[in-house]
Amino acid sequence: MSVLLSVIYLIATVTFVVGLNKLGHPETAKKGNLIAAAGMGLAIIGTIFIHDLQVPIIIYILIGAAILIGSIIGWLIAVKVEMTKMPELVSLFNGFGGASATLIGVVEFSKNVDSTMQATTIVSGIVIGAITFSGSLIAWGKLNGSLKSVIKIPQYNIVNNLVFISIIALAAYMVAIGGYNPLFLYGLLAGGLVYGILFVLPIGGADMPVVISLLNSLTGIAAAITGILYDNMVMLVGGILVGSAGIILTIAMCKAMNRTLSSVIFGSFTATNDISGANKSLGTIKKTNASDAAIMMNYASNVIIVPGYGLAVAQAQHVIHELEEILTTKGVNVKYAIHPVAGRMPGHMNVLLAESNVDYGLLVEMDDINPQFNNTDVVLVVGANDVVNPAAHNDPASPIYGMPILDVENAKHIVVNKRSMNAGYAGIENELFYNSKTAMLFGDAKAALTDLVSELKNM
Amino acid sequence: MSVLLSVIYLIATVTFVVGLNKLGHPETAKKGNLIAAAGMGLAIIGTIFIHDLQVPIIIYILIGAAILIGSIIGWLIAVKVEMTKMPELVSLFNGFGGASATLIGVVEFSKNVDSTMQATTIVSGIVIGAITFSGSLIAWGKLNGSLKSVIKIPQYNIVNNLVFISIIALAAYMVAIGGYNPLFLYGLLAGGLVYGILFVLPIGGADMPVVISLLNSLTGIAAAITGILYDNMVMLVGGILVGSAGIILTIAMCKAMNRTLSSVIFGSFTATNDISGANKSLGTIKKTNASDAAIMMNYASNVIIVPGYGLAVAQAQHVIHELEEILTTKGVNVKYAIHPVAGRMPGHMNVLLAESNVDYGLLVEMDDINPQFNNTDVVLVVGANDVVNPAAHNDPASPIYGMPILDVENAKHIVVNKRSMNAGYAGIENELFYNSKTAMLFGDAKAALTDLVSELKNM
Amino acid sequence: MKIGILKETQKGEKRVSLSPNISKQLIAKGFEIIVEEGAGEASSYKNSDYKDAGVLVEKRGVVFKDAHVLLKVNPFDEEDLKLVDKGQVLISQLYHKSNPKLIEAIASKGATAFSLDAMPRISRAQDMDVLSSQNNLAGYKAVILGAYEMTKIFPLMMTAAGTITPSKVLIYGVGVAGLQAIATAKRLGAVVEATDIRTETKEQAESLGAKFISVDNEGEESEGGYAKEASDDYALKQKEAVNKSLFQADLVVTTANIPGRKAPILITEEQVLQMKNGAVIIDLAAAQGGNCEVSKLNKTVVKNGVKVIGTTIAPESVSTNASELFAKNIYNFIIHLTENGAFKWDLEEEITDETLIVKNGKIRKN
Amino acid sequence: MKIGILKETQKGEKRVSLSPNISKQLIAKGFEIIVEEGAGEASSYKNSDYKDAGVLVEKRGVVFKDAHVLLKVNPFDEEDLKLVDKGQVLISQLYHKSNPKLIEAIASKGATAFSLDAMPRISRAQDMDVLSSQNNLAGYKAVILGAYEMTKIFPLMMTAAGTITPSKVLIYGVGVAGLQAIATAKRLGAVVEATDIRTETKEQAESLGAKFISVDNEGEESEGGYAKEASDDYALKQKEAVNKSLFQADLVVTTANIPGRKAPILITEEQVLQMKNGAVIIDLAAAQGGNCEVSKLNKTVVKNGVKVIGTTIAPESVSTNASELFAKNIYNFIIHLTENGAFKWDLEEEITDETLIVKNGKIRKN
Amino acid sequence: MNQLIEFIRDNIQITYILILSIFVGIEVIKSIPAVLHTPLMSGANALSGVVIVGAILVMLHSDPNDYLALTLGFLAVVLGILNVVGGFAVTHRMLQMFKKKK
Amino acid sequence: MNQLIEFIRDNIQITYILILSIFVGIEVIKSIPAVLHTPLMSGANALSGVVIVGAILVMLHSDPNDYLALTLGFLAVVLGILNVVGGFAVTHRMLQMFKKKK
Ligand SMILES: NC(=O)c1ccc[n+]([C@@H]2O[C@H](COP(=O)([O-])OP(=O)(O)OC[C@H]3O[C@@H](n4cnc5c(N)ncnc54)[C@H](OP(=O)(O)O)[C@@H]3O)[C@@H](O)[C@H]2O)c1
Ligand SMILES: NC(=O)c1ccc[n+]([C@@H]2O[C@H](COP(=O)([O-])OP(=O)(O)OC[C@H]3O[C@@H](n4cnc5c(N)ncnc54)[C@H](OP(=O)(O)O)[C@@H]3O)[C@@H](O)[C@H]2O)c1
Ligand SMILES: NC(=O)c1ccc[n+]([C@@H]2O[C@H](COP(=O)([O-])OP(=O)(O)OC[C@H]3O[C@@H](n4cnc5c(N)ncnc54)[C@H](O)[C@@H]3O)[C@@H](O)[C@H]2O)c1
Ligand SMILES: NC(=O)c1ccc[n+]([C@@H]2O[C@H](COP(=O)([O-])OP(=O)(O)OC[C@H]3O[C@@H](n4cnc5c(N)ncnc54)[C@H](O)[C@@H]3O)[C@@H](O)[C@H]2O)c1
Repeated sequence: MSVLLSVIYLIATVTFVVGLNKLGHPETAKKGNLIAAAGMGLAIIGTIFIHDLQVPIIIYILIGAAILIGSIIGWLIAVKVEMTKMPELVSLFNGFGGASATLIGVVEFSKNVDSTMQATTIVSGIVIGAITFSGSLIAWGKLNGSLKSVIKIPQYNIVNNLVFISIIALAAYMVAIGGYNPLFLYGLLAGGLVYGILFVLPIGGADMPVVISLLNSLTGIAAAITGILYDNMVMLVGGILVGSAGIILTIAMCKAMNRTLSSVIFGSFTATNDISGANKSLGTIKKTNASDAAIMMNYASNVIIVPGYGLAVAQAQHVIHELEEILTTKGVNVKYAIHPVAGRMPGHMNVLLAESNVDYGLLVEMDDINPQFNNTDVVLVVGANDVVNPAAHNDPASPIYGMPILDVENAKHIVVNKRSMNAGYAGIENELFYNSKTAMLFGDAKAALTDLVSELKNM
Repeated sequence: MSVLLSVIYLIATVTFVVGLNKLGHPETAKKGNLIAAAGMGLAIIGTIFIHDLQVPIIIYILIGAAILIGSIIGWLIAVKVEMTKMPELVSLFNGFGGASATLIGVVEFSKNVDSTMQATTIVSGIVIGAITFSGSLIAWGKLNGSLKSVIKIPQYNIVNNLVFISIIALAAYMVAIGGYNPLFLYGLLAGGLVYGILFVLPIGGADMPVVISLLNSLTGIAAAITGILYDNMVMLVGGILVGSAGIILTIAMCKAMNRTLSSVIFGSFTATNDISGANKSLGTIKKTNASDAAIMMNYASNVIIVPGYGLAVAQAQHVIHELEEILTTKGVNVKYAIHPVAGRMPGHMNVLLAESNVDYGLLVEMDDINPQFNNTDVVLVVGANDVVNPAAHNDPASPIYGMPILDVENAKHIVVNKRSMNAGYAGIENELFYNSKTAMLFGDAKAALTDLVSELKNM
Repeated sequence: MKIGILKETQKGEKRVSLSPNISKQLIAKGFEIIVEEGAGEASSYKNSDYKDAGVLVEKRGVVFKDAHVLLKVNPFDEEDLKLVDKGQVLISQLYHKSNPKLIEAIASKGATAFSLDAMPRISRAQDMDVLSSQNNLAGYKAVILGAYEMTKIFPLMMTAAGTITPSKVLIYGVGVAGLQAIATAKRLGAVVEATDIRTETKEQAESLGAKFISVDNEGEESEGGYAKEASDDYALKQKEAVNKSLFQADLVVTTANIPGRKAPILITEEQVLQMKNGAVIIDLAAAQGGNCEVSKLNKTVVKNGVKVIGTTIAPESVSTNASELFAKNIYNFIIHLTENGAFKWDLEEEITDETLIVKNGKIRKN
Repeated sequence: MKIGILKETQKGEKRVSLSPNISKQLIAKGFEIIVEEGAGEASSYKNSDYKDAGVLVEKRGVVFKDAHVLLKVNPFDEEDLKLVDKGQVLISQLYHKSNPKLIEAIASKGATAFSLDAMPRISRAQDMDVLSSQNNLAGYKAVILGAYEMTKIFPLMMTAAGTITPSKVLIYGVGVAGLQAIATAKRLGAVVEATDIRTETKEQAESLGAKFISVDNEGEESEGGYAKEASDDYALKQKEAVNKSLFQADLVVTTANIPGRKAPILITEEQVLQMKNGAVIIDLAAAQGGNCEVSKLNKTVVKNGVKVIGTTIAPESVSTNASELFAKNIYNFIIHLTENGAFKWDLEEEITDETLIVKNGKIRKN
Repeated sequence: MNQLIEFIRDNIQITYILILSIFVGIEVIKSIPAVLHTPLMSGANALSGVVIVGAILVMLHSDPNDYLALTLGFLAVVLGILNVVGGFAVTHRMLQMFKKKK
Repeated sequence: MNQLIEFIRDNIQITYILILSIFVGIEVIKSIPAVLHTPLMSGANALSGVVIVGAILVMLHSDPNDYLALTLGFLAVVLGILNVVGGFAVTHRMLQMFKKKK
């Protein structure tokens, strides 16, 4: 391999590390992505042009065509698709990567099986690539809705394990005998594809991001294996990076969802962790965590805080003031919306917020703040319920019908902090929590706000 | 190299990484040190016994003797020396490591100069090792007081640069001509030693830890270079780890001291950053930072907070309550010592702390708390001055002589937060700040306490 | 529709049922308003303020004659009723459960009467709920009155001349007034304890920083937000649980009421005799008979060094704010009862149904 | 050495110079104590409390005859002096600068007198400083009194019946009383502003959450912690700076004093006339002539809807705490002046020097 | 086991590279905020497209007459580059939401 | 420059190992609390004693009659092991202060 190419690969590897590193911080993430992309481009161009092979022009044309076609399609899909469809897209692309690895393996298997080592790499590349490919497609289908229900396969566990064992056995046998045998090859391929499907099919849609991350990690490993095959450093290191980072990321995502990796993978067989009081008929609720909520507010221009009785119960008045202060220092425009009957006595919120020295000027009455929700980026509802319940507008049968409420629904995003899905004073459901703009930040107000503050401090 | 040795080296390398990683967190640091030490032992034993050389028994005996002697001396020094002498010890040991690298180079230079590559590694190993050795010894001398004053060399910059250029030139020449030439060798050695001395001599004693860290990083690089020479992975990777981690650490230390690396190295030529109001004749003050103070309190059993007028000025009553709460949840026993005239009006501290809902039961009057300082691990004085001024006991000429004060001097550690060395209401110096048990945490009380709280949260 | 504001006649009363500011808002909605001369004086509203708002200022007789709707803060009395005519609509606090005679008198006049204190305790009625708005102020002022009467200060102070321990405040009844009393005493730095028959008030009291004294409660349920009468057994248990705090208290504020009944006796004379020398009791339930056995309405009784002040005067003493809030309640109530400036009562609707006590001479509730 | 506690004779005064508790501590140090019958009653100390502490309870004449040291809170008056003998030591607040006649009378008796209000404002004297300890309570009670007298409440409240804006409180003089007044008003939720001639008080006021109104100050220096008399120029500038706040204020508390002189007039009648209807002024400097032109000591003057209350009664109204603190101050002072139960005065020492006004009939200070 | 030992002997440096890469991957990702999980996953996904290099190598090494290899290789390149380009582009779009205000 | 290229060509894997190690070193240390600066420095110092391996190799490869080499090697081993043992021991002692209570 020419020195130039080596250096290029080295540089690409470094960009991968630096890029991933920068992707881990909101401020630098975009730059990180660009850096890694640049490195990748360099590696591709280098691979095509720097070598000492005699390559007929037609091959160059084919490569060029393939790259052109793939780039244009990839670009178009990525740019056109709606923001909400992003995760499924990632899954799709990931599947393509896996497929690519499999195809490489298939081609190489017919040519290059000189050593056990090579056979091992090729065979495992094919299997892993195939699993990723079919698994990713299933995940994609689940996310975009084409595969709606959780499909239960009878005797799933046994079938699953049988397929897995067969694959391993077949692969081992192929490595052992060494030679090229198309039958075995396609059998292996099919086995991988089936296993990928079996693996993802029983996992619920909400857990898909975790699965995608895991499959992504697998693609990385497939790439690394191919790298070993070609003794190609950039593939090796790049693939391993993605592989190990992907595993850690998967675990982090599970943690953020308060689950374990095994409960995700075998989740469909264990009990689901319902939130007490959640009402299925009103739709689903979206949970969030302190870190996400903090980032949302950090990048907002206008934030309105809606305190309610829960703030008093949690005695979180000091922390909420701290939150307001830190947001203000970050250039966010923060106000408190005080509903006249928030809390349990007239002026309850005033007493509370005066105690923590919140500037009186930041407390805005309902009638004055309601028109302002329209251009508010984030509303943070803390321990309030009835005073933001749209039933007061919509539901004549409700005991609060006719009561004026804070129109938080008009804001761009709504974060609601409370401990559970339990009702407030009036004892009624609140549709707001099921609103697609709403994210629930469960937990005691004091603890949740404290987390928010420390997340914000670290940004 | 035998596979076993390779695996051993690999394991050792992994222990180094894991060990360093764990050293970065208070909870795991001890474990990390032990892991790394175990890996090192493994590598040493492996090196001695696993090889296919024919080694006369005498050599084994010599090696054994050397290791025994070194181990015993090293152990004794490390265990005997007082806690306060630790940093200088680190410097001394570091110097030994550098010397070892130099000696290896010297031996090898006479034997193995086959290629430019080898010559380069050997020569740079010698130079770097020599610089580390002499530099570390100077640092050691400065820290243990044998080298008291900052020594000014006339035309320092020119001399320094001249020596540096000569070394580079000589080294390059030696690599170019290739052969063994004792004159050049010892010239080089001498050059390195002189440069090490020149490098460290003008730097002030307070900055020594940074210098040691830097020299430490250099030793790592010397080890790595030796590793390249022997194509020895554990030396290479281990050395580079120390080298890169050392540089980052050096920069982190500079940051923690609010300085830049260059201002440390060239510091003696620039103005010193005095703290306004500090009185040299009373001795020196010791600065600390939020992170250190937080760890101190985290691991304390009894903490007493002494609030004063500065707490009111900074309006830090809410944060101090948060600090108290977080310490309490960590199992620390926290109380407030309220001096009768703290603040500017009778009951000033009471008003302040009641606002943030501090439990009345935690506020202890002077007469009741004074006997308790004896078994207090850390006293945190926040914006108080006169009420903890020992002049009230010692100095009949002082305007506060005869006033009862809080006897914080009896506690094991004292952390004082204020913005500067300026006096309090009575306008007089406070010896307490110059007490050897006292560490000053400079800054506005609100900011400083907020930092403390977030450090504690991350523990 | 013409709305008449009457001057209050009860002794000590400083409030007025409608402020110039709110009158103006009603006029903007198409109502006409007449005010009796001098009605706003004690709340620092001058006749000229009303005039500026577009209100007619008239003699008492004229108001009674011209207005369709007559507003008062306190119940209409005999003098008032003499001037009331058939078809007129009276709005005020009537306390109809404890005032059957008054209700009959109104009915015999063939008039219509809404009682503001009968307002249901539901969220959407809160902006018409005068009990809430007035009791809230009462809770605040009761503590201020207590602090004024005491010979101790509230907060803890560690000073060069020694430490002053914080005053201990005990609140009976954690309703609207009780909660505000807790908040106010707590703000001033006192150590506050509270008790109530309704168990759900524990969390509420604690949310304001008070310690709640729980009394074993078997079956003493609340009804629609109000307390029921307590059993003797409960009363006994309550004394046991509270006595320790009571005998240490520097200030006691009692606010316990049971709608439509005499207020429960929560502190007996015997208990008062065991209290601290210099302690003060503010009995806000005095008008309903008092929560303390020895209290007398509008009097200060001193028993064994303990000052017992029976009062309702508290909200009146913050007449400026009290009148503003009362007026806003009335405004919301009138808007609720009318459509385009004319009455339109939906008797199926809870608020109208509950507050309409006498309709065209027929008694609906008692 | 025998110490005599006299009953206060000034009207409205409820304090006593030594409490049973502190008397006991002095007795433990070897002093003998006699108390005039009923001296502690208004502070809720009974004669029996004193007896239990080991104090002799005697008739007035006996106390004067037997005691070496005579204690009072307020200055000795003519009646008292008749009974004073040569060689007796009088300790109380004498206000010697404004009471030259009294001082001469004491001197003519050949007695010795310490004035507690002459205590130097140094840190180590703080535990004997009665001005500090009493003014502190006065600041608290002045705000409570103000809150009691107002027809508005202090805190901001956003309720279903409308929003109550927070009261605006303005404090003149940010000394001990002023600071405590700020703290108390702030605690209750008011918006507080303050002003003082001494520029160093800005930070102090702000440390309690008040907004400070700075007045351009050229050369109005303070002396030993006390303010000097202000120039006319300063007074003018002050009015300009403060008027806007004054005319919006709901409660004004004035505490400005210049030791040994008449209190400065800070609010003229003309200014009062421009204040808000319903506003209240509490003039704590009334005894020194008052900071408000219209205030009269111990009277409530109403001017154009503004209540002006001239008082010094504030600390006395919290007599329990006030007496405790005063007693502790006296205790510390006596300990300072004695060694092993006998007087030992070091005239070089600042505290003794400053407070010893008359020594054996010779006037040392005026 | 034997094979592993063999592999290590033959590829000791590769083994170091493997292990160090794993460490780098782990360390780089440690403690990132949850909002970045998805973009990061997407970015990592784009990086896993590095397999395209292998696909190109397949093409470069193919006999121009081996149509099967060429076709598969062609497909592999298309799929690989889709992963790369699409992956980076999607990541970029996701990260648009982290624009700093003002 | 040429030599660097030459080195890279001959030692491409070593170069990767170098660079990856640097990254690991950096990442591992990032954002540690300041109290740990000194123990960490001390720990790193002990690790830099890995040079002892070289010293041992010198001895092992020495001709038993090459006294100079033996002496120097001997010294190098003594100094190296001093660094290692002393370094770890000092670090250990420094870390004693982080004992968790109860
Ligand atoms: N202001 C007055 O004068 C007054 C008087 C009486 C009644 N009310 C009524 O009270 C209601 C007030 O509305 P609101 O929105 O303020 O309160 P709300 O409707 O009672 O809702 C409060 C919410 O806070 C949550 N919460 C409780 N403790 C919490 C904690 N520690 N941390 C986080 N969340 C906590 C509860 O949900 P989780 O249990 O899931 O955490 C609850 O849903 C109205 O219906 C009003 O009519 C008002
Ligand atoms: N309690 C009373 O009634 C009363 C009345 C009048 C006078 N005094 C006198 O006041 C003194 C009280 O003692 P003390 O110890 O409470 O106060 P102090 O002696 O006045 O000391 C306060 C210290 O706080 C520091 N500080 C100020 N602002 C700060 C901020 N924002 N953040 C952090 N530190 C800040 C200042 O140092 P930097 O400037 O370096 O930050 C100052 O040295 C006594 O001398 C007492 O006699 C008391
Ligand atoms: N949802 C709304 O719109 C709304 C409006 C106003 C009030 N409320 C609620 O209605 C409830 C009653 O309020 P209120 O202040 O008018 O009540 P109230 O004046 O009738 O009684 C005051 C308190 O005394 C308590 N009490 C009665 N008997 C007692 C006894 N024997 N011992 C101890 N305590 C006793 C009651 O439980 C009540 O808390 C409160 O919880 C209040 O929050 C709700
Ligand atoms: N260090 C100590 O031991 C100690 C003890 C007690 C008091 N002090 C200090 O002494 C100072 C005086 O306390 P005080 O309360 O007894 O003072 P004071 O009662 O004599 O006067 C009250 C305040 O009025 C102010 N004032 C006077 N003339 C004024 C004018 N024309 N306009 C505006 N303000 C005017 C004064 O500056 C003072 O702040 C305070 O700062 C206090 O903290 C110190």
